[in-house]
Amino acid sequence: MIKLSYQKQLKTTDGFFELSIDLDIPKGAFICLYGPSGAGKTSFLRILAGLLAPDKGSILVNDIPWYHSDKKIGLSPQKRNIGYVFQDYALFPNMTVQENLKFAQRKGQTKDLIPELMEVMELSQLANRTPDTLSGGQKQRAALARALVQQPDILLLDEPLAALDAQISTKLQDYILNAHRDYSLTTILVSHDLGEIMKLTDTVVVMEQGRITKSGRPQEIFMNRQLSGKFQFTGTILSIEKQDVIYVVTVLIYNTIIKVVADATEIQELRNGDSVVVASKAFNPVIYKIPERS
Amino acid sequence: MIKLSYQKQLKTTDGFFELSIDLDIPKGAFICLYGPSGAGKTSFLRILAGLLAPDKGSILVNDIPWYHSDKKIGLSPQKRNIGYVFQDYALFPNMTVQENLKFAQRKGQTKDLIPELMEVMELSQLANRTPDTLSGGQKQRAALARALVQQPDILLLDEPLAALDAQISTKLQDYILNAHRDYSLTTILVSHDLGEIMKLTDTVVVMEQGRITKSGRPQEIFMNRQLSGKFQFTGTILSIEKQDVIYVVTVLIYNTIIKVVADATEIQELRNGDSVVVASKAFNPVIYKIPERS
Amino acid sequence: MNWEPLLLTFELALTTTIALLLVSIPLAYWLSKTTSRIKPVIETLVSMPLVLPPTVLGFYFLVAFSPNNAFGEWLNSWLGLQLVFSFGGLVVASMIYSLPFMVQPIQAGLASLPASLSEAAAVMGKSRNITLFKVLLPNIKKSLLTGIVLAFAHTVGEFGVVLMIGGNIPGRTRVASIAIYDEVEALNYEAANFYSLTLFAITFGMLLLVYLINGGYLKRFWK
Amino acid sequence: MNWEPLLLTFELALTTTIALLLVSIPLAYWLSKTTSRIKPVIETLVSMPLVLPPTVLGFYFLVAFSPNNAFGEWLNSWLGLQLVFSFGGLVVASMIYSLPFMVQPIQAGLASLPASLSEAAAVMGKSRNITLFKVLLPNIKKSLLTGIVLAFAHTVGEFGVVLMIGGNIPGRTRVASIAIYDEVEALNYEAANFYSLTLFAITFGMLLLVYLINGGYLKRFWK
Amino acid sequence: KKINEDKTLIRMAVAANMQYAIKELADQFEKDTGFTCEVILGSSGKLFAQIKEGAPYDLFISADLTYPEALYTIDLTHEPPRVYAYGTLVLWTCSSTLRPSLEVTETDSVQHIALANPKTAPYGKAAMEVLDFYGLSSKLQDKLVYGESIGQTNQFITSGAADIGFTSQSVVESQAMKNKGKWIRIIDTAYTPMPQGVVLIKRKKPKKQGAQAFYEYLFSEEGKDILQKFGYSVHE
Ligand SMILES: Nc1ncnc2c1ncn2[C@@H]1O[C@H](COP(=O)(O)OP(=O)(O)OP(=O)(O)O)[C@@H](O)[C@H]1O
Ligand SMILES: Nc1ncnc2c1ncn2[C@@H]1O[C@H](COP(=O)(O)OP(=O)(O)OP(=O)(O)O)[C@@H](O)[C@H]1O
Ligand SMILES: [Mg+2]
Ligand SMILES: [Mg+2]
Repeated sequence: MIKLSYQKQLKTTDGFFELSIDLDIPKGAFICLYGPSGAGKTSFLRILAGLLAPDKGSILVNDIPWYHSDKKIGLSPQKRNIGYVFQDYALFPNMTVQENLKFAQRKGQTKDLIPELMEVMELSQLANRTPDTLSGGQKQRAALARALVQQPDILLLDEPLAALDAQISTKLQDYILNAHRDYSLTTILVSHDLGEIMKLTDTVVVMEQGRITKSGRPQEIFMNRQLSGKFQFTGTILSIEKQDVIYVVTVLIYNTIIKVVADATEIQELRNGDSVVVASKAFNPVIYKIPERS
Repeated sequence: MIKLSYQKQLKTTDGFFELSIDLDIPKGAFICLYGPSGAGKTSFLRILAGLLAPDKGSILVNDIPWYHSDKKIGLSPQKRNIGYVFQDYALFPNMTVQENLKFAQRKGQTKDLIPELMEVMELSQLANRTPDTLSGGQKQRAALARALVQQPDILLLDEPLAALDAQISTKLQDYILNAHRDYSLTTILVSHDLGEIMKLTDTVVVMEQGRITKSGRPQEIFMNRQLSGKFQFTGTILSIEKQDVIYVVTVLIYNTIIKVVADATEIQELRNGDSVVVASKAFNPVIYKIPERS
Repeated sequence: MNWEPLLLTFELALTTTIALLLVSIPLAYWLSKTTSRIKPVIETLVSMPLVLPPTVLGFYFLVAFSPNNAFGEWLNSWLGLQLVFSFGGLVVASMIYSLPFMVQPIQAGLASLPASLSEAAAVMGKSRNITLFKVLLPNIKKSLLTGIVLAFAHTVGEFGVVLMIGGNIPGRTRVASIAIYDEVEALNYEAANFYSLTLFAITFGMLLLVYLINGGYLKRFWK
Repeated sequence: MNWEPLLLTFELALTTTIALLLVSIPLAYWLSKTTSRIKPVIETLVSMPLVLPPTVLGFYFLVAFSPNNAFGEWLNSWLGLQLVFSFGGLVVASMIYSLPFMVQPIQAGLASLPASLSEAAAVMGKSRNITLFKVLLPNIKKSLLTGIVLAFAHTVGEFGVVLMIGGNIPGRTRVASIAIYDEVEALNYEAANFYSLTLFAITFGMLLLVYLINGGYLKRFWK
Repeated sequence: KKINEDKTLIRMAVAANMQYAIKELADQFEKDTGFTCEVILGSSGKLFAQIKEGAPYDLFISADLTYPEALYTIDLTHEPPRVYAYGTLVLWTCSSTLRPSLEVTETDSVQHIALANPKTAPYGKAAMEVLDFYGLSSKLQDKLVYGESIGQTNQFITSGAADIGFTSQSVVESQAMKNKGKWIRIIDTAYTPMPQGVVLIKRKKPKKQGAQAFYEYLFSEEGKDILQKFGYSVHE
């Protein structure tokens, strides 16, 4: 159980940015921090990790005060056993990928996770590379692996999958979810990717301008925003082709492309690139399970 | 017209990574480089920008050789008039956001785009901040604005929207597209986001292990990969609720949530978090135009 | 108390530091960029003025700059430069002597900057010079300061080289360090202490001011 | 040709550099981290040994370390340390004299590292010491090298301070710089040249090796 | 900077051990004649090197004969050097508990004995001769510390770093050191006399009146008196 209740002013050249947080996070939760750029998500993580001290208030973790302004308590980051994937990766330039992982290992840690992590994150090929020779995505995978090596109690992820393509990011999502469950972590993820959020997290905390404006299950939070319940999707027109007397409109909905038949009057106000809603008149959907990938 | 035909070996601690490119890019094209992490996308951009020299081959832009190994030609990056958004932003730490933009302005440039760009990218509030006080997304916006200030002929974007939330990234996509059209840029975008790719680009170039394995219109490239044509979507089960004798299955498809009715037998093999395909039995879609946002 | 040697000292230190800065920035920049094979040789040569005792170095300068000598003769007749027993000579000698203190920190600073900064500037069409002065140097202020402070302080405290080629001529080459030394030699400890303390106090004040500004402690008054 | 002064010189320079490294790393680290108000004062004090002419500085050391004096007496009787006319004294004096050359580049190097590196290590539960030695220092090799080379070369060429508190005792405190100076004074220019050239050549070789290794030119043989 | 090449200015290079006597000599001379004297102190070797390379000095007052003779050999002086005085050696201590004597140097209360470098400084050479004369040199070997010049030797002694040391009588007789410590004069026969020479430097510009006048003043009765007062012997 993490109980947060604090204020923090960040001095910027043009005034102050005020962070004011009141939040309880149950043990084992998988929380998503969601909000526009500059809302204070990274600062939230930094304060929890002990890298930034609040001005006043308290941070209690399992009833142990990690920070308490009245009692003048401020636990150092070293004592918090937190795994952190930084937005800029913060890989150590002097160490190879493998050395970065080895360095993260805690003394007296019984299980050596490194080979397993290197395997899952597809880092084995890159084991002896230094960070400056890695591509952006390779760096991100290495940083994620490094944060998991130490088997933290709390895992903080600052957009850990932003630079990865769909294929590997699906794989890593699964891995993060498994790690979260297997090691009974409390995980806090900063992400903008709704699919990722839905798949991974059980609570979404929405931040805006340093404050928590909403929180709840992802469904609750996003259902209102989206066109809920009905089978209708927003998409973009890719092309309109005439076939005999009808027109075939190709629409991109997320990364699926569908073709919709329309007649001349319907087509009049449509252009390539227009945003459209595609809905079903008499819809009767069926659902099939996709077999697990090996 | 950009004609690329070159080879480049990158020495890594464990052997070589070979980049071998043959590609023609028409003037005014909006190309997407797509491919797994480490495929060579960033290296492709760096070579085009003149930051990395190929080992042999040639780069012709409008028939002017920018690089030619036989003729020993290698135009400096300064002479290429290219806008580049770096993967690590590369904002100048000693300058404020505004100064960063001002610095990018070319001498003799008639139109001052800075106020407009600051407005669109929502940077006005941050004008006097230095990069070290910006959040990840704020940095990315500043870097994007800076690349556009100089009205380049060619714009290179290395995952320019990765750290942004849906709202602002939609806005910036529109802006990039407008800039691309208005200034008749040739734009090359590295991205993993299919929606973004579909919306912005006219050609997708797929790279794998330093080579171009496929290229074509986004529809062609991705249609085969996706469940093409039919109105069916892949999603994740969020919840299964019993209502009287039937079950209501809530499925997340991208960031839309739909509810599907199922009976007890259908439900048996389904669990929360399972990937499923939702398809229509008798589907008759209609299409509505969404009014332009102001 | 004679203020002349102190004034002369600060004049010398200031001139040397400025001249050295002008020479060292391009040199350090070149060293930080080049992949030439002779780089380590140049790096070593830059450190070498440190290795010889200052008086000995001064002795070699004396011989080299002397109009009795081909090189000194050439300087004298072609450039009209007389480097022995003149202020100009002190400046040249001090520059050579303090070269490594200026070059090395700047070089290390430039080498530590991420390559993407110069690359971004290059892509924007900025020349190497503009990039250097507008982007690179402003981001290694700490290292520049280190170089300036080391070179300045070192020239203030310089003694052996100056004594040898300067010749201890009041008002021209008799800087504070030599004046102090003379007093110590003459066992006039009080005068020496007084000179030393003054030199120490003034330099302390100057450097403290530099560090205060650099640390942003004076922002209120500064900005 | 007497090799003793040369050997002694390198022994002194090596000892001083190593001892100085041990002192300077924590000091530079503290300076690069602290937000204390006295930081600029300490920074200034660190530069001050440069400002006084070495012989004068040496004279003050002589007075301070002299057994006639409370401090020297205390050192002598309590720690059994005799710092005048002894090798140990040369080491202590050289350390103080070369302190800024070691501290300042290291401090500038540490200050230029992105904060996220130490933060990442802290989050991993690594102590400040481990972070410093495993993460920070290996990433400022250039600056460390600058510090080591400047301090080493400066001690090789050191003369005034050593002369003052060393007492020119053959085999104990008569280092090469003093030997060369003696030969110049005695008008044995040939012997002085010979010593100088040898000192120069050996140090040149050593530094060149350091720079070659540092530049990765010897990777084939090194790794 | 404009060089003060004033006709009435005499620029003299003076060996460190003459610094006290020269001050009084110059003051007196200025008062008598109206010339201005500028004294440049240094070790004889350094001054020699500078003169050789064209230093703007009119007169070289050395602590021995070697350097002036070397200048004469390379034709930088008008005449061979003339001896203006002989140096005298004393044994000096600033320790309150010691009484200066050659015997006391052998005891444990003396840890360090300071002398000028015998290789380069005449007073150092004389001091070594004294030790040899009394058969002490090998016994005291480990106690000896060497100053670069007589000036530095004095600093070793006055700072107390060296318990006792050999220096020039002119030092202990000086105004500044008059009542500091205790000293004894070493018997003349224990070392070879130390003749100190003076030469007029040949310069491109015409020989200066003043330089010639000061040169002569050194050998005048008045000059001799002052030199003697500072413990130099002036008998030829
Ligand atoms: N070191 C700092 N000094 C001053 N202000 C800062 C500092 N770091 C961040 N800020 C400001 O605090 C606010 C919150 O920043 P934070 O990095 O927490 O945002 P974020 O939610 O992580 O955004 P993003 O999604 O863009 O990374 C922003 O306005 C930012 O400019
Ligand atoms: N400076 C370098 N030295 C050696 N190898 C490098 C260097 N930069 C990149 N590489 C290697 O070259 C390959 C291509 O890298 P590149 O950065 O072009 O990939 P990318 O397609 O941009 O990947 P990502 O999507 O992860 O950013 C990778 O295997 C990478 O490790
Ligand atoms: Mg952030
Ligand atoms: Mg990349």
